[in-house]
Amino acid sequence: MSSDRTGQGSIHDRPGPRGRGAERSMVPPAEFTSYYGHNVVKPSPWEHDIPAYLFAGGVAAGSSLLAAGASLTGRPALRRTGRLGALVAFSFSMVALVHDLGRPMRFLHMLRTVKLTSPMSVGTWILSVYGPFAALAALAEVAGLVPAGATQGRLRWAFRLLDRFGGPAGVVAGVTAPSVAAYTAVLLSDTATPSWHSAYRELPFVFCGSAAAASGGLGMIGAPVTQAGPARRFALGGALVELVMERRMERSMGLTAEPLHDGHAGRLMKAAQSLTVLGGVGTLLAGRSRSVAVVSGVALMAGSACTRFGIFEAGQRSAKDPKYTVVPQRERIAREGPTRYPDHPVGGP
Amino acid sequence: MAEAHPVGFQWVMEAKSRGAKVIHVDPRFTRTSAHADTFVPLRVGTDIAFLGGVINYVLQNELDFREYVVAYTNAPTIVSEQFRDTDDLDGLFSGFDPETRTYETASWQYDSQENDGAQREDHEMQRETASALQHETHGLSIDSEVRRDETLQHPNCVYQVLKRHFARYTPEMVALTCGVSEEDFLEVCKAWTENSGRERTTALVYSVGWTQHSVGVQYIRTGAILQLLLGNLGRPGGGIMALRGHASIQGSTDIPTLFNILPGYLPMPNAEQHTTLQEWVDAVRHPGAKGFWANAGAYGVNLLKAYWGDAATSENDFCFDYVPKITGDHGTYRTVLDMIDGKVKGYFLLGQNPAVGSAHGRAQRLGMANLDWLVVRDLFEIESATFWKNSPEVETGEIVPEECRTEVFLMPAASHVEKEGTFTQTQRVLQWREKAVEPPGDCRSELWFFYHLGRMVRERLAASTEEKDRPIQDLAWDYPVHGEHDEPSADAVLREINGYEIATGRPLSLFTEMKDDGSTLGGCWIYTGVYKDGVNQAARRKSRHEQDYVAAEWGWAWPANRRILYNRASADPDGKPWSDRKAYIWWDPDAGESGEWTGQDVPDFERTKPPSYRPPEGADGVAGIAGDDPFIMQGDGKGSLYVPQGLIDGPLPTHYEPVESPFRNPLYGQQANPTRKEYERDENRMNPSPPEEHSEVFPYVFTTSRLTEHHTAGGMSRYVEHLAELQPEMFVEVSPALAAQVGLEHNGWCHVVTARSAVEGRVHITDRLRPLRVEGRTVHQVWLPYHWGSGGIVTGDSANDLFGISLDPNVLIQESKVGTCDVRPGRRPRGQAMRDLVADHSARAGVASGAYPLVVTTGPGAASGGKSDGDPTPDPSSGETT
Amino acid sequence: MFGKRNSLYGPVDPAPETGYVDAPARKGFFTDTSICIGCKACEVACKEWNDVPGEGFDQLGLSYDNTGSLNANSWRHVAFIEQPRKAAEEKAPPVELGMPALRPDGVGATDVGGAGGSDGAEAMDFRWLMSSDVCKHCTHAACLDVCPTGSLFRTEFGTVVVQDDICNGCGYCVPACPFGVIERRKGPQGSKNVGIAQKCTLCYDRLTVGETPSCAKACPTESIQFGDVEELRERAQRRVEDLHGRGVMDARLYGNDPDDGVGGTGAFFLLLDEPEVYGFPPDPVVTTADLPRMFNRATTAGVALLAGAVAAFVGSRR
Amino acid sequence: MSRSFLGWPVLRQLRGSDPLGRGPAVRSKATESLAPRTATADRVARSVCPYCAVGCGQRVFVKDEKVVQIEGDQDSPISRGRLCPKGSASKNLVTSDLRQTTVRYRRPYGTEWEDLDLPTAMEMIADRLVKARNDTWQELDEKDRRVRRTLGVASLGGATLDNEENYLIKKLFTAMGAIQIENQARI
Repeated sequence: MSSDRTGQGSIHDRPGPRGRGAERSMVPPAEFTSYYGHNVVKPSPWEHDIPAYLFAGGVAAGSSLLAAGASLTGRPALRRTGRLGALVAFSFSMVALVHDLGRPMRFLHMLRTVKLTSPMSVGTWILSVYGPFAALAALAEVAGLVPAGATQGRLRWAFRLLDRFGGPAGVVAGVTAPSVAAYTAVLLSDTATPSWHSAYRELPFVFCGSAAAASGGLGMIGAPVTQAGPARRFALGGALVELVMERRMERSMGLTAEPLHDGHAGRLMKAAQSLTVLGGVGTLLAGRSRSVAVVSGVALMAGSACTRFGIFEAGQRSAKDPKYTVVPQRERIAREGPTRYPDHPVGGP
Repeated sequence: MAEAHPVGFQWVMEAKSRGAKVIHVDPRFTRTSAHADTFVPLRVGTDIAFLGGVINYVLQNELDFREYVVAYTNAPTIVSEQFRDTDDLDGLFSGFDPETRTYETASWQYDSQENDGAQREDHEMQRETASALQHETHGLSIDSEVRRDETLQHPNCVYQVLKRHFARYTPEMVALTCGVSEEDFLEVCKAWTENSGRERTTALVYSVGWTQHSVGVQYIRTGAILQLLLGNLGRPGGGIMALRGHASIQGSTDIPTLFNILPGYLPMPNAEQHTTLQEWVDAVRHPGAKGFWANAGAYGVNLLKAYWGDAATSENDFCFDYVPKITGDHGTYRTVLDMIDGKVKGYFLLGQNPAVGSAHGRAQRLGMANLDWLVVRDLFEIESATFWKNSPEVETGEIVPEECRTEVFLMPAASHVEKEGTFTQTQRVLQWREKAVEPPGDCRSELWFFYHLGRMVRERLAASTEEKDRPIQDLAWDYPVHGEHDEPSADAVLREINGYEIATGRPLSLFTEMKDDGSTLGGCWIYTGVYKDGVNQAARRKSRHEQDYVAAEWGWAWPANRRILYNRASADPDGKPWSDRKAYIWWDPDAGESGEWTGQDVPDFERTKPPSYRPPEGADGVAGIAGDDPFIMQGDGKGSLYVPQGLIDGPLPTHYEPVESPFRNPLYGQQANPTRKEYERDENRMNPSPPEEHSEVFPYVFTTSRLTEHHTAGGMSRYVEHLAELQPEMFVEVSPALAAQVGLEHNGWCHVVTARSAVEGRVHITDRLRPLRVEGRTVHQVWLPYHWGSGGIVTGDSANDLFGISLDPNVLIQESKVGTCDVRPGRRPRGQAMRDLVADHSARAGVASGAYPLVVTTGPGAASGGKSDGDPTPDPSSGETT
Repeated sequence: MFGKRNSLYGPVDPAPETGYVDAPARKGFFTDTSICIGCKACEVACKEWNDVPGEGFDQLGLSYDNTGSLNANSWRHVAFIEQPRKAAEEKAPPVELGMPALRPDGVGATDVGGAGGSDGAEAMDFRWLMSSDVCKHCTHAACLDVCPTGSLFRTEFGTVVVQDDICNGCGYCVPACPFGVIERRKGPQGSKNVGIAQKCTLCYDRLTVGETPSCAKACPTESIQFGDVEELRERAQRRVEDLHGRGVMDARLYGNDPDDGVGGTGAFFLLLDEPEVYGFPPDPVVTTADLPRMFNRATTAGVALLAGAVAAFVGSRR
Repeated sequence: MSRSFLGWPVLRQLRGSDPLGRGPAVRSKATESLAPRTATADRVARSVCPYCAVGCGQRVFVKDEKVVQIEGDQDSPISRGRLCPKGSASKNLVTSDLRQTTVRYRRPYGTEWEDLDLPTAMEMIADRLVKARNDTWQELDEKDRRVRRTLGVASLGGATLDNEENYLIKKLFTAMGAIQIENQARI
């Protein structure tokens, strides 16, 4: 009885002519009811800290991977770029995460529990493992830069320790890095935010691709072209995955893909696409020119950042408009009836 | 009811869940309407036409509860042949004097009693002194023996008079006048009559939507007539009940802070008729009449003893001479106008905010700005304390702080949890409040303030030898005090109110124990018993789970802890319940020595007087009450369908248009209440109504009321954040049609203009307000809440600024539930431009130059007496001053 | 642990499921909106008891709703919906009301009405719906599941409560809630718990001594009924049948079904129109129901990333 | 994290019945010691709502001489423990920061409030009352009727006050000959 009235379309979401344009031809007519056009779900209270963190976390993860690889394959410049880049990006991530808290002084409460049901808790523990190793590797890298004379003082033991463990630590960081890159997709998807949740199948791939592209880009910027080959391939592969999976994601999202095209988020996503394509093409040529490599690397990093910001913004927008909550649920009801256990609905919350 | 008394409304919802049908008749769709089975919108100010229509339906179809009506009402009583009804006189009753706009009432009396009794009072004086407030409770001054025709066939019996009077109020006329469809109207008629009678009862609940009219008393009368005809009075589930709006507004009427009465509805003596104690007592007890007012002497003496203690003796008429005498209208509106005229020096405001809460806010504030001193006692810094710095008149330049001489004392008051004492709620139940905490800072109770103020005044006058200071010197003002601040004992005051035997100090248990010889004292006879057996009965809190639904052991109801008044009527003339379903009080012949009244409540009857009792020839007072006379406070023991005395504007209710109306009265040539109290002054301009010209300048009808989220003038809600946020701004509700016509935008601004002022608010376009078709025209009604002012967390214009002062003649209550207005888009002008706007409207309406609309619009008075009737109140300041 | 799929989806009794031994009967609200008089006593009583600050002194123009939504500073929210019914729609004056329920041809045409005979002075069928919304205390509570600190927890009464001394304001619970209930407090300045997630606790402190939650206690018409969820569900079923018997065919329950997408809610409702009219999602499903699949996808993606990195180096060996 | 290591919720998760950390394992110290103000109050005063005239029963909970809660009285046959928004806001009303707790004085032609101590204010009011009465005393009216009254002093209010207070107000004013004593009942 609850589904049969939607189709009558007697009432609109909100007053005024807004939102009833021809541009909606790509989606079913959004005739739906709401409470004065108010959002049903709440947008996250997160500000730019979070997309910035998503980006930086990806850069850190990819960089640790490249650093580990470089370390194992003897590419010191790439290793240095990777390790330092990972530490900087990771440090930035932590600042962003803490800054975004309502009570930053209580950051350590994150370690109060291990919540397997909470991507943020899982992520915290992942970062807690990854972070020290990444930091250790980076410190070892820094220690290596210190003039030999200075390593003989009272801290001599520390330098020795770093020298001994820097390599293994970098490998551990590299092994844990993929989870750092991937969990953030779950972080966003495990919400009632329509455009985040409905993206859960492809989003990890988009984010991992984005991480690879950005960190590869960083490697191209930081390492000479001679050492940056893996970085270029990593970046290229990442860019390809990001572009392809993003496209697939949009197709599977239905109506909730709409915010990825409109407004601020839409502009960011377009920019991300262009920058990634540009960076990718550049990468193909970057083996010959350091300057092309730097430009391509910057483009890839910028593209990755735009992807993160775009997806973040699209989600926020989808939460603020009741259409993206109500219409997909109504469509699902029309298709499958109201959700009842044990059947599990396909699609969003 | 859901809007203003949500917790009381639980009982309506309870009834609904048990199958009751709820019908809501209201100009506007409210939260009550949302839960009614039927909502019937009607034009504001036409309730008498509507209810008159129901009465007509009852009488034409003989649906009255005939046994009840014959036995318990004055339906069979025969009215004087000289009586002429509004049908004959185009809206006036016989005896109208167009000069004074009052009636000579000999022709209204019962047959053969035209010239009897001392109560053929001067109606002009009665109007001035709001004497109906006394008369309604004092009953009729009539001989016990009246001519009756129990077949109800006599052409002049009340029943037939009533039938003729309401014959005009046909469904068609109701539809034409009220804007109600005939179907809706008949649905109400059917529901009401089908749910009344032997097995069922219908309750009628009203509030200031009925009282605040120039015919307010007659609104209630119409409801009472209907309830009497249907046998719904004195019975469980029946009644006609005022839902009052303040915690102890009932108490402040019983123990009044009102100019024309003393505690227990004893009249303030007037200088003309009450020069001695005996005259005063006789005026109350109506020698020869039936009923419990016969003991008025004891009630009066006990009050005087409570006031003046040992100084009050039988030799000095118990200091009756100390009581100041009234000579006319000393009501709050008269007083405010006197303030404007500079006649009043000092003013106390005690938990009241007239700058927002009283009609014609501008007059209120201009009055306060022309005092020597003002004492405001309140919890917050209310508008009445700050008129000198932030009132609308400061904005318009009419009040200039540097030129305003009023000295203001804002005295912080203790809240309800910071003092102990009793409130009397709307069903007459007194409930004692325990004190929870000490008041903060300088906050003090009124009890503290007045006790100590009295003490200090007495100290100042202790050495005086002037006669005029004797009442203060002799005043019994010796209350025990306690605590750090010398708080007087509320308990001791309640004991005095209850009364006690002076020699022993034994509290009286019932007012019948009061003596008129000075051996007992008691401050309010109807409250005697609240300290029965030396126990504070008002403090009783036996859980509702431990007693029956009457809950007689929760608090204490006056009189005598009686929960339903006149409950003798719940039994038939023989003393048996009308039905098992509705059994409440009945005669048990086996109880006591030779039978007693018993039941679920305290019987409102002499406990051992059998139904068969018939008074001996010539008996009066209590002995005159027959065993089947349930209305024991009335002079004939009967419920009054027709009221030969006591009402200024007629023995029967008649539809008059509101003073301000866009319509001509469709029933009679007389447009509005001809006897209403008017103050024809330039600052009190009234909008013109037909037959006057230019009523189209103010084409819309407006009404005001409360919101659930606020409390009256906002002094206890706008300053409370958890309430203020719920309704944060003044708004104006209009129908979509009116919005389209005027060009209003939802949640934008508009302003409403009358000849007094203009107020602005946010536009609230809603289908809950519906234009009605009246007399073939469309009438748009506008609704405004009246809670805002310039103070508090949320501020806004005050709707009461829109009203003029025009009063019901019986009790001097103002017509503040209906007026005409103009509605304009946008915010109102500021400063002088605002006064210009009002002046412009007044000029266009032809009321700017002191012209006052006609009052008498029919008969010989229409030409002469109507226009510029003047303000008949004698100028008090011109009196001799010593 | 995810193997017990009931932990994330399907009908369970939440307190025992969470590990309480000898838990008391699950407590909840049944809000019967058909008898709500819109007095907002619940909003105020809640704020008084829970020390929730006042905020937002603006006229919203949403009928009598000036609260707007459930949020950090309003743990109860009374919705008001002015609804001309279909029969009258065509006649109703087409003026912009800002109301939730407008006619299909909704906008413009403000020149009609007021003039001539079509002045709106006709009978119409109109209703004014009121409904007090509150945290649903879901059987599967996304807010609780995603909380990284354990601040949000399940009480022995099966309710979901924020621990003010634990919450660090990460804000994750806010987008997780499918009903848009919980919110991080932004202000007003000086009020307690700023920066912390806030929502109805079902008066957890009162429950511990057997008292009724503040809102339900105040509710003048018993529109808000508090009690054992099992019993309330039966009561609600009887009530909806009773209303159907009286011809109120619009009556339907919302949130009462333990098989629904959130495992049934501890606070559920009797509505007189579609859920979204009141601002409810029509068919909410707890986001964590998909969590195992999300982690699976993420793991795959992570592995792919690792593989990609390896490939990038392996491929370079030339 | 000030508690002992063994109280660390992660360990409680591992030890107890709540491995997912959604219930017993994550309860905080404050949660464990939670008690409602109604239970910890020093005393309860039985009162009546100060707003409209329905007369709903209230219970006023006091802790350390402060009102900590006001809620409906379940025992009341009038209200059955329920309160409307106004009644529910009673604690807010009596504990509001906006309450006036000191005397404010505005001198004639003044543009601002001034402070005044309570005893002085009372003396000043008593002086003015006596003077206004003296200045406007009427023994006889214009028709030579004995009225012994003053029309120079008026009062408005009482519907929000107690019966005992109204009684003293009317008693004092009547003894002083002030008759323009009114309240909301006529408004």
